Amino acid sequence: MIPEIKKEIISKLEEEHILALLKDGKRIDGRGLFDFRNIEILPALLEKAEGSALVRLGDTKVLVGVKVSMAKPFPDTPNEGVFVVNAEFNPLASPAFELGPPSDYAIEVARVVDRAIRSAEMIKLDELAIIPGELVWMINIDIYAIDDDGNLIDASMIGAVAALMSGYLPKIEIIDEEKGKVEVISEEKYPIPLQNLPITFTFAKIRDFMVLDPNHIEENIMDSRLTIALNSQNEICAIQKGEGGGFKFEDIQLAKDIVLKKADSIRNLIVNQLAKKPRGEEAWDELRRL
Amino acid sequence: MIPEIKKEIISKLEEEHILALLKDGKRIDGRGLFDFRNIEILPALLEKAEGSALVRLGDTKVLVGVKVSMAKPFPDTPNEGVFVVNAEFNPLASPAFELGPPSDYAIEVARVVDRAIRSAEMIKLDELAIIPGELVWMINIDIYAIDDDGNLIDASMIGAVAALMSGYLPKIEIIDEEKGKVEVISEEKYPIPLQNLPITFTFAKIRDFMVLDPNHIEENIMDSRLTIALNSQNEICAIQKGEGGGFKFEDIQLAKDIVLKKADSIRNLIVNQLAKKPRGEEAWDELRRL
Amino acid sequence: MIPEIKKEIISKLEEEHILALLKDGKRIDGRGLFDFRNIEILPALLEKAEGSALVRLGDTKVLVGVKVSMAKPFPDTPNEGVFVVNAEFNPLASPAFELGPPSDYAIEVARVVDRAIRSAEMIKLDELAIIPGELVWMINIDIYAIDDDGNLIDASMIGAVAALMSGYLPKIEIIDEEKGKVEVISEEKYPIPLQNLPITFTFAKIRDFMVLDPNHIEENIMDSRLTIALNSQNEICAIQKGEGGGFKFEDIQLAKDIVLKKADSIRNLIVNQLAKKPRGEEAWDELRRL
Amino acid sequence: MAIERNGVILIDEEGRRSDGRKWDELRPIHIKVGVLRRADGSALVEMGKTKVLASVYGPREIHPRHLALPDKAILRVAYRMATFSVTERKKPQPSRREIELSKVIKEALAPALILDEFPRTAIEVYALVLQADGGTRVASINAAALALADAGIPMKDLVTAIAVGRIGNYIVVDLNDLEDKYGDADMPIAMIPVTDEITLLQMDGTMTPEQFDKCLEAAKRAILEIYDLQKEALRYRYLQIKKELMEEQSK
Amino acid sequence: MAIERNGVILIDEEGRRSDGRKWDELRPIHIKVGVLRRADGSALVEMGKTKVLASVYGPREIHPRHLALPDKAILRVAYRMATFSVTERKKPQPSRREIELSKVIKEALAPALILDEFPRTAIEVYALVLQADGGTRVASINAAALALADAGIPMKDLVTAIAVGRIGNYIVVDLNDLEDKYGDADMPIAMIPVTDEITLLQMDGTMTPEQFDKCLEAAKRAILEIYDLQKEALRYRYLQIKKELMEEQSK
Amino acid sequence: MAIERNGVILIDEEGRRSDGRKWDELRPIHIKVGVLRRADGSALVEMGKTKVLASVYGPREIHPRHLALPDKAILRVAYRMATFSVTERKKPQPSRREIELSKVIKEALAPALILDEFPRTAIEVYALVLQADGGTRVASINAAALALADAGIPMKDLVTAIAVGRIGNYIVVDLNDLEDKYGDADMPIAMIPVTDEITLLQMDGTMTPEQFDKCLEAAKRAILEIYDLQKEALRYRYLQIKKELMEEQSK
Repeated sequence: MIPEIKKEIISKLEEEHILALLKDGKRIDGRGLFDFRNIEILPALLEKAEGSALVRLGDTKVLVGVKVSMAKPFPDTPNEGVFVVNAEFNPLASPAFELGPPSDYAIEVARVVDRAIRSAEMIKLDELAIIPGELVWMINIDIYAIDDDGNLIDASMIGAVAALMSGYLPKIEIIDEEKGKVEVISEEKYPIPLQNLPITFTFAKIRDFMVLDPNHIEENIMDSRLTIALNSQNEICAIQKGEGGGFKFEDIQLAKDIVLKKADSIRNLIVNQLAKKPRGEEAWDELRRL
Repeated sequence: MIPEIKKEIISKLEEEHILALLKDGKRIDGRGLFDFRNIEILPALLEKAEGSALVRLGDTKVLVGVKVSMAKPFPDTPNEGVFVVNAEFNPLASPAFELGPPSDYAIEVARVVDRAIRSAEMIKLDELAIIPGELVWMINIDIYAIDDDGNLIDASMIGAVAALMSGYLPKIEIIDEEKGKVEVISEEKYPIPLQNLPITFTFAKIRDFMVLDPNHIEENIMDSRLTIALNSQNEICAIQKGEGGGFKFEDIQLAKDIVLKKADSIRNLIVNQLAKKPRGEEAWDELRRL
Repeated sequence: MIPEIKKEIISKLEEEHILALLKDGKRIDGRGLFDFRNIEILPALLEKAEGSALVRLGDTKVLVGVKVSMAKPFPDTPNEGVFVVNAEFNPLASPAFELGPPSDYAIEVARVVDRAIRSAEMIKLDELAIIPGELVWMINIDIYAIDDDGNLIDASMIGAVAALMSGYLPKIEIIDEEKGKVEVISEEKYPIPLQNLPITFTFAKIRDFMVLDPNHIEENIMDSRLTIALNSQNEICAIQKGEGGGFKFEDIQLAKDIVLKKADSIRNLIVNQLAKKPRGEEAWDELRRL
Repeated sequence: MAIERNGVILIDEEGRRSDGRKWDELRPIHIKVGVLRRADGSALVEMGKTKVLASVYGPREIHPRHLALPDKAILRVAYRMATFSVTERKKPQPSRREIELSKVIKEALAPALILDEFPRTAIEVYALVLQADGGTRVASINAAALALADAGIPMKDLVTAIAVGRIGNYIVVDLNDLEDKYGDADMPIAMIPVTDEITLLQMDGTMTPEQFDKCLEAAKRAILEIYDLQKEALRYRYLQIKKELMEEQSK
Repeated sequence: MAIERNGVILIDEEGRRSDGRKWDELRPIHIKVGVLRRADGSALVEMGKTKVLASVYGPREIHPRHLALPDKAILRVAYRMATFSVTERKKPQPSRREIELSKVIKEALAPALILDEFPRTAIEVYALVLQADGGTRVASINAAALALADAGIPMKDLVTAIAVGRIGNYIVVDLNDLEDKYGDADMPIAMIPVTDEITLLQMDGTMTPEQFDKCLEAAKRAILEIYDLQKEALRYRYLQIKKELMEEQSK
Repeated sequence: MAIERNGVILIDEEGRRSDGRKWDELRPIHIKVGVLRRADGSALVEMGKTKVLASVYGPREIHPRHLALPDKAILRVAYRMATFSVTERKKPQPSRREIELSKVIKEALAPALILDEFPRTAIEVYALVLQADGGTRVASINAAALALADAGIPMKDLVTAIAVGRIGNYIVVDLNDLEDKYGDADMPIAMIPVTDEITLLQMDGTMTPEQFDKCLEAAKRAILEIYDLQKEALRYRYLQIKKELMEEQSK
């Protein structure tokens, strides 16, 4: 059976303090109920990954790397590329994480990010065929939790889209179509073909209160979790309810309304940071100052 | 090291009661020492499996599915098909079963069923070649324990042969023998080529008594277990002694005699049920009434 | 996380006895500080392995088998054969060993042996190509600990080189270079192409004392371990420090000096034993007398 | 106008679905509680060709013990598909999908359970998909809730689940496999009918906010329909037990 | 009339087997007890070219502890083949065959052990096949029984095992690999000689009931032969220990 | 005379290395302590393009409990490479190399720790290589030692590590990936600077005894250089904490 996710023990006093604040519409870190923490993106900071991004969401940090390689297509989609999302939530990021195969939580987060990207058709998979039916690009999106101060889902989502948007494919030449031989023209590269920018919003329900972007103390006392993903057209492109509590219909309506209100600004923020932030070793200069 | 199979605790009183009955040649469920429980077979009840059977042996229930696919033959038998027997004894069926990789008990049962089918040459493997040396039919026989009220071996064996006998192969056309390309002609199908009908008989030894087809309470207090398989010619085609006790020579002679006496009627029962029972969704109608 | 290697409890008294002896330059088994225990090699004693050796180092016993097979080369070395060293330290050899995947200790030993063979370029990998780019010889060197009375590293190293030196490759004929088809000409064989003979020397540091070839009681109280490998030119070709203590610079210099002094005699001993020892079933005659 | 996806007509010109149903029509549902002898509780749920069997054990001892909680029982759920439940044989080892669904099914059931009556124990649910034709997770929830009730685990209420979705402009209820694969959105939902709480909510594909609202409404109606069938099956089970007990006493 | 299978002559015109033996002739058997220093008990058994080494540890503490039994020791057995014991390299991970054989070997040994003297402990047996030429499970049982005795585990008696089989109308004893692979039936048996109990019995291939009876008889004779060799090896081991002890005392 | 290996010029005619460094020149090193919020201690170490993040937890409870030691804490270390830290994607499952390096890194750190202050507990170190360009194990040791200090684990001193090696007749310090792969010898070393103890020493490739001595000397000099950077980073961290505390008090 799947083990329970370990929760840290939050003192009864601290819990009551948080609840008292919530009653006044306040949060322990001073935010409003539906404010995101500060979002900071350092894209393309890794040299050996074809795409990468370090995302800070408050004190939560996630590093996402994109690796591309050539692979056989799936038999039912012979002319489409393939992408795989994987999340590694290891002890680096939290005392609650363990070594070993991915926990059910890590698998859940990876699959939510995967579904949002897939439903939004963010990646133009049909432009990833190299030799139709024989060889296609395979894109591995690996999410590493670095510091879990809550809401790894949204941080992972931003990291995944930022890593894809900062990523590239190497230029290749087909040597022998029959035998499926190709050659990489090193140095030359072009962007990963993308057409949408899905984002997620994760809410925590704590007793009768809803908050957006919970930090890890809030996560420790939350009853349930709701993630809504929107594509660039502001259509809902993925939903995931998590944790062992429930939501009322009104909760979900409220969440939906907030999400629709905030989507454009978050999407702009991502695009702007990707445009203006330093890359490569210079990103590390910035990182050291953080 | 391999963990011990967990046995349930049967009260000392219940054990003494069973032993007292056995002394009078009686069993707790009213059967004679060498009676099988009621056998009920629902064949071909699953739509996505090429063969299937639900077997009830008293309250013991086993569901067996046969899936066929195309595979490369083994290098040493290039013109023969392949079959694999696998048993999943999961917590559905018994509080003693656990999640995870198959227990040594599940592996043992699968291998006994495999040996009986193989030794009896039930499946005509040489008729399963598609392109000799290149492509053959692979038959997966998967046994799921559904409710373990004892004697999973015989229930699994009946389930496996019934699923095979109710099963089919899709008709295929060879498109390109060189490249090993074939096409399935959907809708058209023909029976899996079979030539024998092996059956097993499992005995429990409880102190000085032998009983056939033990229920799970008897299994919990048995000292050892003996399974004898017979092919259609009533030759012995597999034997398996199990559990941590021993058998006397006379015990084995007795078991052999009983088996030879009962084989034909059990084999007839299987053939008859396969002939008369409803299939597909109608089988479920019957199942719901059980 | 990786579990600690279990150490046996050595009584405080025994430990003090060993330390008192060491102060006088003596060891519990009567050896001098830098003496190897008796080395005995029975090569080529296994019929189904292409190479094999049983090594006794005092009461430590290791059995190494070499299996050769044909495989695809690595893409970056298309014209070179491949070798893999694996160590199985199972409960046969020691109460401290457990079933299951290789422990970190077994992996460490296998990798040290691998590095010494690789750095010394013992195996002429470029002579192991069969069809360049398509098919090469793959050599599996499997080390089984049989009885761990200490210093499995040096015993494993001697076993690996002896098994390789006693080993052979079957003669093959290329049937179809295009399709990569070859045929084994049974009976005909030739030696594995080798060009060097690496050996290792393992020291234990116990408080302020250094000893060569520690037995298992010494290993149980040692603070740290140092292995130095030399190739036939008496160049250092691998080093491994192990266990949770440290070495002074002088310790390492001392070890280096001893190693350089002893290398030739150990190498001769291996060569001599390989030349004079019985093989096959006769090796077993000798083994039974040991 | 018919709606076609990947060469399959999902909605025909009369607005009928691939299996002839109307947009909000459920497949034939069969429910039987107490189908297994050895489990503490069990149920078989059939939603059309989707067939799921669930069993429950507990409250019982936990291994390893450090997973136990001092103030309540833990709930463990495993959702598995039989190797032969799908067209291509599934490998017996749990896939990432099965692991995720085990988690969300657990979290869909947990809010209905009163877990603090049995501290330091585990309640274990196992759901096996015998045949998959869309909606296996919601059928598993419907079966598991009944198996929990059958096992006598104290609950606020049952949990009831349904998948709704979108095909073009059509909202459809109780998706079959074809609709799940080729439709435009799929949204499984579970609720505790008596408290009106949503305990499972997932979605993939795309929906406008308006379509989403329609889906929620349609789901709620379907859930109440299924809830009645669940209660009926439970009542039948209790009558059966009562009959058996009376027969035993009269012996 | 010679008997040929897959191009191999298993029985020649004079009724001799592929390695020249008569139908009921054992291969040369070598047994040595106490061959390992670190194990609590050990034995090397060679039956022709089949060579097996067994070691025993215990009674000792069990991990994880909930596997312990309050009234007796548990027996754990692992049977493994060395990667190089067979023609094609075996992968080190245990195969299903190795897992099954570990189980039946355990159940063949258990009836001879007096396990209730050491409650809450484990007795662990490890058998490694160094070279496989048929009969590895029976050689493992013969070795393991001696290793248990060498470790001082209280036993009713040794356990002794042999494989018998059928080639055409011939009953053959102590099958080698060729006979095992191409013969018509293979039946490994283990007994506790002193109580006449059969503790392992497996079969594959086919036999008439009459052939089966003949096999049982032949097996029993062979087992008594091997039992004598086992006892002799144990006696030799005890003499050796006694000698060592006396040498130590005389120092 | 330039030195070329596999078509790569490792040492040019002026004795400069592939990245322009002199034989004993370190790459730019950046160290930051206390970079993670949730870990008890953490550090980021960059040695050129090699970037490693280390976190420390503990002392804390051990599971399973029988691994605990009655007289001291146990140290557990996991060294892992991010899948995207290397040119070809690494699979997430730990390789044999990662398991060996976890072991030797643990044994490099252990001698500096005072473990007997926390019996029955575990101190856990996790090092993740974000980008690999040679010297990942020594960067991991440098980072882990600082993370341990940051976590307040009592230590005799830091541990400091460097890789030295040989290219032809040149001894080179702080090897990059090219030098590691194509050079003639690679020797990672760790020391406790204050006690002059060597706690990690590995080597592959070949060296004469004289070259080995020169490597040791060069390593020692480099280690003292890095040690200063480590201490400076720790000092900076303490000032930062002090500042934060004062700011908090003045609120």
